[in-house]
Amino acid sequence: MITGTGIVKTFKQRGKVLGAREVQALRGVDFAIPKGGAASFIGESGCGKTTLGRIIAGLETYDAGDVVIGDVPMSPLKPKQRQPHFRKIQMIHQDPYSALNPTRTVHQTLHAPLSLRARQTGRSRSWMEERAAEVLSMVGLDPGSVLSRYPHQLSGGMRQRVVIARALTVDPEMLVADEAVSMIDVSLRLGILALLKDLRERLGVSVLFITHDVATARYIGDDGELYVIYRGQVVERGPVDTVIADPVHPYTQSLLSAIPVLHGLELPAEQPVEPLESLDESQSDEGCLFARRCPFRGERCASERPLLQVTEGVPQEHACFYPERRSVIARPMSEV
Amino acid sequence: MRIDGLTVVYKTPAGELPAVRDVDLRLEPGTITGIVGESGSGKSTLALSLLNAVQPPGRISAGSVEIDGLGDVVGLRNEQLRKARGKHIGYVFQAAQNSLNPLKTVGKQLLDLGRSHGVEDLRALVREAKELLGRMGLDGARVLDSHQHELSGGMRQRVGIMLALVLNAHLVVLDEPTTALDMITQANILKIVREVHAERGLTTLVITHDIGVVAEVADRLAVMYGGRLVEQGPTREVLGAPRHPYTKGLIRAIPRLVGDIDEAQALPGRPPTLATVPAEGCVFRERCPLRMDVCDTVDPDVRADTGADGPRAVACHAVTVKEHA
Amino acid sequence: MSVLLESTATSAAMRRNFWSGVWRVMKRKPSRLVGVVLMAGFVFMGLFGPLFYGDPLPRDPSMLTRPPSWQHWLGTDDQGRDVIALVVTGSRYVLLAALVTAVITVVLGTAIGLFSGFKRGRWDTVLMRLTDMKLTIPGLPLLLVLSTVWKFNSAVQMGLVLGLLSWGGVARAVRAQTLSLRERGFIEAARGLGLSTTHIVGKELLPSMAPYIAMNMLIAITGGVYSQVGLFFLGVLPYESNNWGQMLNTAVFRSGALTVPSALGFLLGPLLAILLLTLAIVLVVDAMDEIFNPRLREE
Amino acid sequence: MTVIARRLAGHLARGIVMILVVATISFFIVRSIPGDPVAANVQKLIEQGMAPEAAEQATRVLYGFQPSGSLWQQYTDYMAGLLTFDLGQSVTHAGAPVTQVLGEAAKWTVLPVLAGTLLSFLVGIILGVYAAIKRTGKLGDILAISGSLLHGVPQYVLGLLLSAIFATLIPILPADGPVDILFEPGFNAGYIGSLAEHAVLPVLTYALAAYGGWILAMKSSVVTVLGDDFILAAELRGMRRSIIFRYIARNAILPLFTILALSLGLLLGGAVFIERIFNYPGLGLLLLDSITMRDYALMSGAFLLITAAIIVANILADLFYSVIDPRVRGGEEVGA
Amino acid sequence: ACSGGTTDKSGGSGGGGGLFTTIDVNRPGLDASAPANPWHPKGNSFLGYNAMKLGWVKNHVTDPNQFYPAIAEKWEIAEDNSSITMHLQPNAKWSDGKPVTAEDVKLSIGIAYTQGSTAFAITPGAAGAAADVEVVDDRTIKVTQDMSNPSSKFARGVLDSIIVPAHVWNSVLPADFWEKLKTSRGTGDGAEKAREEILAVGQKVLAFKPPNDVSAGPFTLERVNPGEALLLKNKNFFNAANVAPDQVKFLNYSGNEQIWNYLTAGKLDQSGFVAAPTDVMNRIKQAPGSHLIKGFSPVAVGMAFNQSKKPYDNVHVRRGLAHLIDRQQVTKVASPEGGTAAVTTSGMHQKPAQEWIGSELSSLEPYAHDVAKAETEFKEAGLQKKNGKWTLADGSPWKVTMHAPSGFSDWISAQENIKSQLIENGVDAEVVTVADYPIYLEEIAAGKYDVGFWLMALGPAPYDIYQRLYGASNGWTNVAGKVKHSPAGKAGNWMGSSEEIDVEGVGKINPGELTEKLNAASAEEARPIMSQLAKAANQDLPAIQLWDYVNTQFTNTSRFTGWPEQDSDLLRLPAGVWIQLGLVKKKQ
Ligand SMILES: Nc1ncnc2c1ncn2[C@@H]1O[C@H](COP(=O)(O)OP(=O)(O)OP(=O)(O)O)[C@@H](O)[C@H]1O
Ligand SMILES: Nc1ncnc2c1ncn2[C@@H]1O[C@H](COP(=O)(O)OP(=O)(O)OP(=O)(O)O)[C@@H](O)[C@H]1O
Ligand SMILES: [Mg+2]
Ligand SMILES: [Mg+2]
Repeated sequence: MITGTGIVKTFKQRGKVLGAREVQALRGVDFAIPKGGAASFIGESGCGKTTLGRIIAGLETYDAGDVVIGDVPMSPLKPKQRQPHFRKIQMIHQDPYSALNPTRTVHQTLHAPLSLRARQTGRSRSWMEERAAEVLSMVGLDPGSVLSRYPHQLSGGMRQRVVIARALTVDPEMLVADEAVSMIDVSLRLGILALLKDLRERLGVSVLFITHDVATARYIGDDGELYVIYRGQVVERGPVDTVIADPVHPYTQSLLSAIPVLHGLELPAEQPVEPLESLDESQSDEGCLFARRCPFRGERCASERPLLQVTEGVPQEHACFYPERRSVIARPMSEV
Repeated sequence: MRIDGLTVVYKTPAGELPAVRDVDLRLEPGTITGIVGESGSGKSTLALSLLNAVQPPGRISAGSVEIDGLGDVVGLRNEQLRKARGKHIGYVFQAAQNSLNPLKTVGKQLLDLGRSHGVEDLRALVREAKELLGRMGLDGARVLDSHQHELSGGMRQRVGIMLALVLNAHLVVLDEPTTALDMITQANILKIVREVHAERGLTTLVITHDIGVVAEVADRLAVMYGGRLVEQGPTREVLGAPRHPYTKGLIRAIPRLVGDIDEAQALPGRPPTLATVPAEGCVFRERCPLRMDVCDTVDPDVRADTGADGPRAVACHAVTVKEHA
Repeated sequence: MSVLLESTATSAAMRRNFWSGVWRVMKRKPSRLVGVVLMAGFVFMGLFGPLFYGDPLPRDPSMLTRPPSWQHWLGTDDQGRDVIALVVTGSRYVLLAALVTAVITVVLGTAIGLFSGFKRGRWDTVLMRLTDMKLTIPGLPLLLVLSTVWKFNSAVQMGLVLGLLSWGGVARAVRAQTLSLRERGFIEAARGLGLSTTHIVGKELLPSMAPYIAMNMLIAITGGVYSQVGLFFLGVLPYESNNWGQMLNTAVFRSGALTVPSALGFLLGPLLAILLLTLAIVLVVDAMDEIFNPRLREE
Repeated sequence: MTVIARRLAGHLARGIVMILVVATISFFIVRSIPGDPVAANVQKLIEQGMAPEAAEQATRVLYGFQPSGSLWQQYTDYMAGLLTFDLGQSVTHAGAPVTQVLGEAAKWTVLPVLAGTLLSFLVGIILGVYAAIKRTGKLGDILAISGSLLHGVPQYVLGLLLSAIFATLIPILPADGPVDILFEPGFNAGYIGSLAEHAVLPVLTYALAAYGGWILAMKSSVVTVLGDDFILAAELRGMRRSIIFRYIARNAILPLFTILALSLGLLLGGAVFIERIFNYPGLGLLLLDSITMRDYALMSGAFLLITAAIIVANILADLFYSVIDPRVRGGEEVGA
Repeated sequence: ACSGGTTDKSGGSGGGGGLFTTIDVNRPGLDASAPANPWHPKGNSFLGYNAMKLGWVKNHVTDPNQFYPAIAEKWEIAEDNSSITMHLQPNAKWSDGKPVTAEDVKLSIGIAYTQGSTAFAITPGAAGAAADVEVVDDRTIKVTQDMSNPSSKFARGVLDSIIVPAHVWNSVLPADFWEKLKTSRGTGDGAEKAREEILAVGQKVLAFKPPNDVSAGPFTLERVNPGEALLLKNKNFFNAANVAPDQVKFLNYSGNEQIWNYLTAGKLDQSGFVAAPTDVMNRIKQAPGSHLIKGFSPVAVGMAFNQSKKPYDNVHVRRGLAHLIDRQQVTKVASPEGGTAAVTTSGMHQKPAQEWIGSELSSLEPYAHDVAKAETEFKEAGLQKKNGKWTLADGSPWKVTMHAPSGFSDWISAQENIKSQLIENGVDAEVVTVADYPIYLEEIAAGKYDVGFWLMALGPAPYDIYQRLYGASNGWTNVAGKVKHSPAGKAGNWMGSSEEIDVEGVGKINPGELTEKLNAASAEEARPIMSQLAKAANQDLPAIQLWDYVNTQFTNTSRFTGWPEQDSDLLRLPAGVWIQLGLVKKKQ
C-alpha cells in the first residue's frame, strides 16, 4: 500500500538576482494505491503528472504532505534512509531510448542492480544470470538474443520491455509508468500495456500509470482507479470505467470530449463539451482553478475552491460545486 | 492533385533505398485526405515530395506529382518551384517543432513571405492574416507582434496554418499537425482544420501516425506501411471495414475508450525501417497473418474499386485471392 | 552460461566492428592517417628522441647560427648545434610537461565537473563560480605573474602548475555533459535502483563521456605545450638548455631571427614542431569525433 | 527591459566580485615574491657605482610610497585604493600612478585587439558560412582543418611566422614598434600612415589568432541552424533565397556573441606575445616589463586591468546578446 | 624643409639634417612622467645634452685626473691633490638666459653632498671627500680635500659633478645647509643627527620636479612621449655656434631586436653598444652610412669561484678549469663583437695591463686551452676520473653549477658554451639562471652559488680595477681609512680567498691591503703594486677572466659626420659631449 497525503510541490525558477518565478506544480494531492492495485493519472500538459510520478518514485523532493510506503512515512526519514523504501517503487520512463545507457549492453544494464542485490542477500553469480534471464522472459523477451545487444540494436517496444525488466530486478512493489507507451509505435502499444497488466496479476506489482491517452488507462486493469489532475489538483477520482463513462467534473468532461471520435467505428457523443482554449498558466489561483475555462461555472466558483469530495449520487470523488454527469465520449457502433 | 508512381530514395551506405515506393494517390478537390502510418513508414518523405522538397541525401527517383494549375511539381525547378510553394501549396509543420524564425516577429515573417511572393499590397496581406488568425480564435494583432517563444504550441500551430493559407494556397499539407500537442489543443486544431478547409474550399492532406486524428477530420484515409500505400478509401469505410491485414491490425491495436477492451489486440512483430524493408515481395508479409508464398516474391498490385463514398484501393495478395475466390 | 558465452562472443564481434569502423573513418579522409602518423612520431620522439644524439649535443663552434644547409636541414643554433637535433631532444621536456598538464587538467577538470554536475546544489554553485572565475582570469598573464613566485624547476613541476591552472574549461564542459546525462533516464533509473554513486559515475557517466574526455586530453596536451613554450619564449622562466621555447627565445632575442634571415632556421625548428603537433592533434581529434559518434562511424 | 536590467545587475555584481578576487590574488602573489625588491635595488645601484647611502636614498624615493604596516593593513589600503582607482605608483615609471601608465599603454592593446577581432569576425563568419555549406566537400574540409589549426596554434607562433615572413624574409612590413621613429607624433598624414603601416602585422596576428575560432563557431552554428525546422519551413513557404539566407545568418551569428567575449579574452591574454614580438608598447608588454623589472604595483595593475577588460567584454557581449535576442529580452532563458 | 640625407622612409616631419636620433642604452624605457632631474633614477636628464658637469673625464688609462672642459673652462689642481680651483666658462648661460655663476656650482655641490657621491661623501672617514667649498668670485670656485684619508681621484670626483641652476633648485637646500654640513663632519650625536638631516634633504632632491628644464648644456628637454624624448637646441649654450643638430630625439625601446631593426634601417645617427649576433652586426654594417667604432671599455667578465665550496677551494681545480675552457670559443659564441677573449687572467683589461705592467704581462701564465694540462691539474687536486667523468677526491660526483641572471643573454650563452666544453671533457656542468640581476648580486654575495660570472677589471683608476677581486667580495673593506678583512662567508666575503697569498717571485702579500693602497697612490707608486696584484690574481685565480669588453658604438654618416675615431677616448663619453665639443657636423 502506497499512499500520499496532501503533496505540495512548488518549483522556483532559480538563479536570477531579482524576482524568482514560482510554479505550483502540485497543490495537495492525495492518492492511495493498494498492493497490486492500479491508478492512472490523466490531465493536460503541465498539470503536474510527471512531477507527481517522480515524487512517488523518490526522484523529486516535495514541499508538504507525505508519501507513505507500506506504513512508513517518508518525511521524517533522512534521504539515505528513504532510499530502501523508494527502491520498492520503480519508474518506467517515457522515452525508452534515453532510459537505457547506450554504451551498455542489456546484460550489463541488468547486471548492475542484480549484483547489488546479490551482494545484499549473499546470492551467487549464477543466480544473477538466472534472474537476468528470468526477468527478460517475464517481459516477453528472449534472453538469448537480447542480452548481448546494445539499446540501439533494439526496437522501441523491446527497449521499453528491457526498461521494465530492469525495474523488475529489484522486485519492486510498484511501477510508475510515465507516458510509458506514448513514444512507442501504435501497433506495439497494446503489447506493453498488456505486459503491465500481466505483471500486476502475476507478481502483484501495483502500477501507477500516467498518460494523456485516457483509453490506455483502461488496459492496466479494470480494477484501477483514475485520477484526473488539473493544475496540480486532483479534480476527479474513481474507478476507471466509471469516470470515463460518467464524468462529473467539467474538466474531465472537456478532456474526454477532446478525444477524437473514430468515425466508422464509433458514433459521436451525445453531450459533447466544446473544446477548451489552451491552458494559460498565469491565471489567478483564486476560487476554483478551472473556473475561468469552465463552461458550466456557477457563482461560487469564482471565490471558493472546491475540494475533492463525495457527494450524494455520485460514485466517484470530485472537486466541483455543481457536479453533473454528462455522456461526453463516443459510443461504439456495435452498441447502436 | 494526382500522385503517380512516386518513388523516393535515400542514399545510405547500403545503397539507395526507397522510403516511398510506387505511390499512387489522388486528392480530390475539396476533400481532406489523411495518411496514417507508423514511424518510419515514409509519411513525411511523401509529404515533402509533394513540394519537391525532399532533403538530401534523398531524391525523387520516379513518378510524378501533378497539381491542377501547376503541372508536374517534380519537374519544377528553382524560381518556379519556389513560387509554387506557399502560393499553391501550403505546408504546415509539426506543432512543437519550431517552424518560425525565433528572432523575428510573426508579422515580420509574414511580410517576408509577402515580399517573397511579390505581393503588392502588404497591408491587405496583414489584414488577411489578422482575419485568419481571428477566425482561429486568436488576437491577430497581438500574435503578429509576437515572437515565436511568446506563443504556446497550439498558437504556433495556428500561425503555421495561417502562413500556409494567407497566400490563398488551395492545396494544404499538414505533417503531424497535432503531435506533441495537448489533447485539448489537438481537438482545437483539428476543429480549425476542418472549419478552414470547408470555408476556403481547400484540398487538404493530413499526415499523422494517430488514426484518431484522421478519423476525426479526414474524408479519405490512406494507410502507409514500409513506404507503400497499402490501402486507401473513404475514412468511414476503411475504419469500419478494413481490408488490408495491416489496416485491420492497426485498427485493432487502437486502445479503446469504450466497449470491450479485449477487442483490441497488439500487432505482432515490429515496423520495418529503411534497411529492413524487404526489397521484393509484400512489405508487410513478416507480420501478416495471411501470408502466402506469393507474398515473398511478388509485390502486390494495387487493386482499386469504387465503394459507396468513393474509390477504394488495397494492395494485398490475400485480398485479391479472397475476392477471386 | 551459454548466454554469457554468447555475449562475450558478440562483444568480440562488436569490437571487431568498432575497429573496422575506425578504419573506415580513417580511410574516408587520408589526412587523418597523416595525423595519426604524426602523433606517433611525436610520441616516439619524446620517448626515444634523445637516445639518437649524444649528450651534450654535438656542436661545431665554426658554424654558429647558420641558415639551413644539406648538413643541417634547419641550420644551427648560436652554439653551433643542429636545430633538428635540438628540436628532437628538446621534445622530451616539452611533451612530458604537456602530458602532465593534460593529465592533471583532465583528471581535475573531470572530477570537478562530475562532482559539480552530479551533486548540484550549493557545491555546484560554488565550484562553478570558481570555474567561471578561473575561465575569466586570462591564463597567460596569470602564469606570467605566477612565474615571479613559482620556480618551474622541472618538466613535471611545470606540467603541474599548468595543469592546476587549466582545468576550468574541462570542468565546465564535463559539468554540462553530466547535467545533460543526468537528465537522461538511465542515470535516474540507476539512482532509483539504488545503485551506488561509484557505479553511476564510474560505469554509467564516465564511459559515456570517455571519448569526449579523451579528446579534451589531446587538446589539453597542445595547451600545455603552448603555455610552457610561450613562457620560455618570453624568457620569464629559468634558463633551460634544451627546450623549444628556449630555442625561440634565443633565436629571436639573441640570434636576431626577426632581423636577419640567417637565424630563421633556428626559429622555424620549434615553430614547425608546434605546428605539426597541432596539426596532428587537430586531425586525430577530427577523426575521434567521428569514431566515437556511432552514427558517423557506421555511415 | 527588466530582464536586461536584471542581467546587467547580476553581471555587474559578479564582475565586481571577480575584480576584487583577482585583486586579492595579485596582492598576495606580489607579497609572496621571494627577495626584497628594496634591498635588491640598493644592490643594483651600488653595483652601478653609486655610493651605498645614495643608493639607499634613491631606492627609498622609488619605494617610499610602498605601503607599510601589517599585511592586513596593506591589504585594506590596497583595496581601498582600488575603490578610488588608485593602484599605487609604478617604480619603473618614476613613481607615476599606475593608472596613468596603464592608460597610456591601453590604447596600444585595445585598438589592435578590437581591429583584429573585427577583421577576424567578418572574415571568419563569411568563411564559416562557406565551410558549413560546403562541409562535405574538399573546400569545407580545408576550411575546417585550417580553422582548427589556426584556432589551436598559439598566438606567438602566428606572430613569429608573420614577422619572419613579412618583416625579415620579404621585408615589406615593419615590425619595430608602433610607429616609425622619424615621424613627429601628431595629427599628420605621415605619422598616421606610419601608425597604420606598423599596425598591419599585429592586427593581422590578432585576426588570424581569432579567425580560427570564428570560422569553427560559425560553421557549427550555421550547421545547427540549417538543421532547424524553421529554415526548411521558410523554404517550403517559398521564401526568397536572400531572405532565407538572412534568416540563417542572423540566427547563426547570434550565439557567436557569447564567444565574442571569450575571443577578446584570448586576444587580450595573448597580447603579451604579440606586443613582445612586434614591440608594441601595450598592456601585455607592460606586464612583461613590470615582471622582468620587478615593478610589482604595475604588475598587479596590468594584470588587474587585463582581467577587468575581459570581464567588461563579457558583460558587454552578454548585454548585447540579450538586447538582440528576443528570447532573452522577453525573459525566457535560452541555453544554460 | 631640411636638406641632407633622409632615410628611405623619408617624409617624417622631423627627418633631415636637423634631427639627431639616438638611444640611451642605460635607460631603455624613457619615462614621460619622470622629472628633468639629473639625480632622479629615471629622470629625463641626458648627460652631455641637457645635463652638464663641471668637466668631462677623459678616462685616461693611468691618469684619472684628465678632463675635457665643460662648465669649468679651466682648473688648477694642487700638487698634493689637496684642492682644485675651477674657472667657469666666461659666457656660460642657462637656457633661460641667466649666466652660470659660482653660486650655481656651490648649490650643485651642496646637492651632491646630499647624494653622498664620491668627492662629496659625508660618511666619516670616506676616502677623497671634500672638506670645503669656497666661492672665490662670480666665476671661480675652489674645493679642498679632507686630507685625513686622501684620494688621488679627488679632482675627478669634483669635476664630475652635475651642475644645476640655483634659481630653479634653490628651494631644495635648507637655508642652514652649509652649517649643517659643517656639523656633520664632526663626531658625536650632533654630527650623526646632521648627517641624517642631510640624507633627508637628499630625498627631497631626488623627488624634486623642476617646473621646466633649464639647462646649461647644448640642448633643453622639449617633451617626452612614452616612445621618445625630444630635445631642442639651446641657443644660449656657450658653444652653440658649433652645435650641429637642431633637435635630438632619444628613442625608447623594449628589446635589443628593436634597436637592431633601427640600426639595420639606418634610422639612428648614433647608438651606444647593444649586444648583437655577428649576422645582425654584419647587416648593420651594410646599412648605408653605418659605421662601427670600437674603443676601450674598462671592464671584463670572469668566472668567479666561491672558495668555501669544494672543490673550488683547491687552486689546482681552478687552474684546471682555466685550461679546460677555450676562451676564444666562449667569446666568439657569447660576445663576438662586444668583447675580446682575455689573453690571460691578470685581473686587468688587456689594454691597461700593458700600460701598467708592460713586459711583465708576458711572464704571466696564459692558461692556454690545453686539456692535458687541465687533467694534470685536476689530478694534482686529487680529483678522480671514473668512466671518463671527473669526480671529487672522495669519489662523489662533481657538477660545475654556473649561475647567471636571467636577462644577461651573453653570460648565459657563454655558460652554455662552457658547459658544453666541460661536459665534452668529462666535467659535468649546468647553467642555472636567477630571476634578475639584483637578486643575483644579493644571492652571490650571500654565498649561495658555487660559480658565477663576475664583472672585474673596472677602470680606469687602479683601485677600481682590483677592488672587484680584492675588495668587499673577497672580505676586504675600508672602514674609516683602515683595511679590515672578514673571514670567508661573512660580511659579503663570498669568494673566500686566503687573506695572504704567497706569490711566486714576490712573496707573501695581502692583496686587499695592496688594493686599498692604490686609492691614494700616484701612478708611479701604483705600478709595482699592480704588478704584484696581477701576479697574485694570475696565480691564485679567484676568477678566470674570460673576455674583456670592447666599447662598440654605432654611428651613421647619412646625416651627421665628424664621429670620434676608432679607439678614441671620447667614445666613453656620451655623444652629447661630442656634439657640444663641436665634433659632430651636419653632412654637407
Ligand atoms: N524542474 C522543474 N523546474 C521548474 N518547473 C518545473 C520543473 N519540472 C516541472 N515544472 C513545472 O511544473 C509543472 C508540472 O510539470 P509536469 O512535468 O509534472 O507536467 P506533466 O503533467 O507531466 O506535463 P506533460 O504532459 O507535458 O508531461 C509545469 O508547469 C512545469 O513547467
Ligand atoms: N535523411 C535521411 N537519410 C536516410 N534515411 C532517411 C532520411 N530521412 C528519412 N529516412 C528514412 O526514410 C524512412 C521514411 O522516413 P519519414 O521521415 O518519411 O517517416 P515518417 O513516416 O514521417 O516517420 P515519423 O512518424 O517518425 O515522422 C525512414 O525509414 C527513415 O529512416
Ligand atoms: Mg510529463
Ligand atoms: Mg515524419
